[in-house]
Amino acid sequence: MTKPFIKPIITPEEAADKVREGTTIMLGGFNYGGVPYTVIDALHDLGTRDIRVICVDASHCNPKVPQPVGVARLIVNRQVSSMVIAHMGLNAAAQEMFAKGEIDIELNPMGTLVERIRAGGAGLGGFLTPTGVDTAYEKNRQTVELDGKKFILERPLKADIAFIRAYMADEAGNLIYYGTGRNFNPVMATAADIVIAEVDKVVPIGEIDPNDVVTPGIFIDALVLKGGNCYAART
Amino acid sequence: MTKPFIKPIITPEEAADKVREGTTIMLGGFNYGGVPYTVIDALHDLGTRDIRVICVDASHCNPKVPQPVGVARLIVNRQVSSMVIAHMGLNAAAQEMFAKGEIDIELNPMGTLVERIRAGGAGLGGFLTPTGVDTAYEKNRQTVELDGKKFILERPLKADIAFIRAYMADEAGNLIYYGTGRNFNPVMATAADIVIAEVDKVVPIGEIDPNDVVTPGIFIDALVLKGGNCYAART
Amino acid sequence: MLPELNEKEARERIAKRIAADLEDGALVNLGIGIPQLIPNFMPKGVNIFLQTENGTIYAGPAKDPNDLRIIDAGGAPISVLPGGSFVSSDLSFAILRGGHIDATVLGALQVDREGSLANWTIPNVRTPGMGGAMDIVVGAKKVYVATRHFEKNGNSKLMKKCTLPLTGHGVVDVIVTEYCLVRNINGRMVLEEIAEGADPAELQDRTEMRMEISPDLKIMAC
Amino acid sequence: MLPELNEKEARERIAKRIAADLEDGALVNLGIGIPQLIPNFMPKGVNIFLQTENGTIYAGPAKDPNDLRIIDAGGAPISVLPGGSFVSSDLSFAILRGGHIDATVLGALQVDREGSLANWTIPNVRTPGMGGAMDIVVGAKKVYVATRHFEKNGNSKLMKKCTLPLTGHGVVDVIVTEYCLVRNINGRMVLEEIAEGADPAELQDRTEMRMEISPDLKIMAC
Repeated sequence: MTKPFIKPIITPEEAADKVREGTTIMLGGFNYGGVPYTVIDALHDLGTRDIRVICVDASHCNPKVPQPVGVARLIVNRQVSSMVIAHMGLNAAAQEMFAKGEIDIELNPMGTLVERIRAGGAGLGGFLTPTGVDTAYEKNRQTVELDGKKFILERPLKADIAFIRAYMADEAGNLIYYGTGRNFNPVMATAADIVIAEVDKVVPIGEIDPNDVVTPGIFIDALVLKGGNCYAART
Repeated sequence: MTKPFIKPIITPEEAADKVREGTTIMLGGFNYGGVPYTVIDALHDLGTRDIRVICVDASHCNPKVPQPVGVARLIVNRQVSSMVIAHMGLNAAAQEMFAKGEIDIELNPMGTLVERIRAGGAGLGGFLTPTGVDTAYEKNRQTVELDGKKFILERPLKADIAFIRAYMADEAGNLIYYGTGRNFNPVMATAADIVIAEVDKVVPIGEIDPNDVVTPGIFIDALVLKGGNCYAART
Repeated sequence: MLPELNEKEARERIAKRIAADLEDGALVNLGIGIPQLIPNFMPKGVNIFLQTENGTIYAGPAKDPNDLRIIDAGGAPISVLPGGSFVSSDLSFAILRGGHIDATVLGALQVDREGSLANWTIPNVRTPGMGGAMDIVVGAKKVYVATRHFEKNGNSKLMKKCTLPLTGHGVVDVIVTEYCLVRNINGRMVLEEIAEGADPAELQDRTEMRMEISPDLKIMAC
Repeated sequence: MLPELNEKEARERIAKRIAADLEDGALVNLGIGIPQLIPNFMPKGVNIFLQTENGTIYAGPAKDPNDLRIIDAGGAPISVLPGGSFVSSDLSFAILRGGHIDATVLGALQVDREGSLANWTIPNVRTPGMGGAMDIVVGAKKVYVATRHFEKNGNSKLMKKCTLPLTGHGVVDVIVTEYCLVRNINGRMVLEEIAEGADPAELQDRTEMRMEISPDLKIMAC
């Protein structure tokens, strides 16, 4: 299936409705920044269960931020059956569910996580990293010794759908990012069968210089305009 | 050694003079584009021998382009003792020297080559690629079988010095590229102890938007302004 | 006797046939030589998008023949079309190896019954190097080989098994020569189309690669 | 008796001591907690540059506390300083793991005589996750641990061997607590500086990690 040259702008509900029970999704973002809040909200409202999530962190749900934010809404709503993440320190609810065995969480070092996603998108079979060697993280993982140095052999990650967040798209789906909202988004754009980008605005072709494009439109299936969620508004 | 915040602008001769016999250098560029011609010319004129080169291709030296171009000047001048490259189809002289055993050339698939350089810069121990599996390239290389699929285990590449080429730098060494002159340059910027960028111009800090920077200045040691070589002028 | 074609006719026929096989909207990487003719022969209303391995997404014709800032992998000036962009080589090869290209069209020194391709070296004669071809053949969703059917000495380039070092093993999906279109259908090399005036038995007789003749064999469009 | 300090005094002393140890012009990644105080205590004329693992090169103070488009790894609004830039996470971690950061300063749950650090989980109690710390400790040229010397229960956080799951093995270069500075010199943990009023013998007595007392032991600057 070739992807369309001009990307359709779809509603958050249409985007969320592509997720089925058992679907693996990637969600862009790092802490508050670069998160596709509008699509996540729609996915929350749709209530789809047994979603497998790959993302950086479990977002916020803690005494300081008691109303769950972003993916934490899906977690607290019991829609997420498994996660591959690097951090859940700001989500007390997720930590509790993890401790009780109510959610399957695989923790990866963050650099390993982003590299696994990159490897998935780049058609690599894996990579060797010094990260985590001689720690508990190494257990049950394959190691390779080269020239007397030990590395962990890490495997690629891919998803059925990636929901990413960019600042601006042109009609051909070329994306640019703003500030620290870039984070995992450009890499996730390469590693899923379907890639949907939530953006502040869509501009005519030509308004983004071809030299400034960060994510080429060839990766993108559809665009969603960001909504009014208080976090979407601030990011 | 921390790198300077404001990057010195040095002469091509000063840049070239950092190369010693036995130094491993990376040279940016792909065919005619994104090549640090001015520094290469200075290196040619300096005559330093036994240079080990990592670059994409052996440039031009053939019946259509009889005057050697770029790195081909160093090759023909017998300054290069070894190369890791992906292509030398447009350099008849290099092919002849290779056939006669006068130069040590390791050919890598291009995607493998750029990924090895990236792995070097990113602190990885290597990666697994399907590229070249079940071909002559696989011989004498380590393979790994995962889930019934065979991969070649590739190792990182690093250099003592990278001479790269960008379109524009700001005084803090942040780089942007133009057109197909980008190619291997951003990756090489991460994989050498010393990184020197040849550029069209150097602008004050602030003239490149922090969101548009492709190569952050943290990688850069010094800048060189491009000279009048006919290829430098056209790229 | 197989119909005689001059070099230009043969090359154009191959390019034209592949052009007609490409899907509308496909993102395509073209090798040097015959593949570069394909954009001239796209059917009306069918568009393809070109990626160049040196970093152009949506390549178009050159605007200034002296400007080498935007070139194709062969070094020829090109342009970027509206909606296109430029990427670094690590991303370009992530695109190529990672399955993000719909199709590639490459030339061949040899291609064989196992779907293997040799096009990067003739040991002791000429070693241009593999360039990006090894990555492209493992990564593109569909690999076309565009090649003259015979060597100058009359030997078929469609072999039982390549004797030259491979670019990729079992990677070729479609072979198009001036005389036929052969499709790799789950490892079976099926002769689906034959040039007008060519006899299947004679073509097979002069072709080292054993081809399975499609029960639905057609005359090749050209 | 070791001199008593309140929380604020202890944390600031640690931050100040590390600030004085950092090289002028260094590119530094700071963890959450005590390390974040360091920029306030840089000696006059000495500048460091901050990288945040979520993608800021040259981070500075926030301009608008409501704008979450530029934040640090902890989610707090920041800004980018002139000459800085933003990078994606793959490049950010290439920078961190690839040896391009001059120094990192991290908090600790435990740190031990082998230079190992534990700071990402207390099994069955709290598992925030390792975030980027495991990559940072293997990649930064110099790893500082900024930590209170004792747990609330009086146990020393400087251990013979960490009992909690490690963040990195043999990665720590310098440990700074409110009572001392310990430098890892080729695998030997050397007590180089001690807080004014603290007795080396008593400090060692209350510290599980065996420290080699420098013949040149100094009073810790604070």
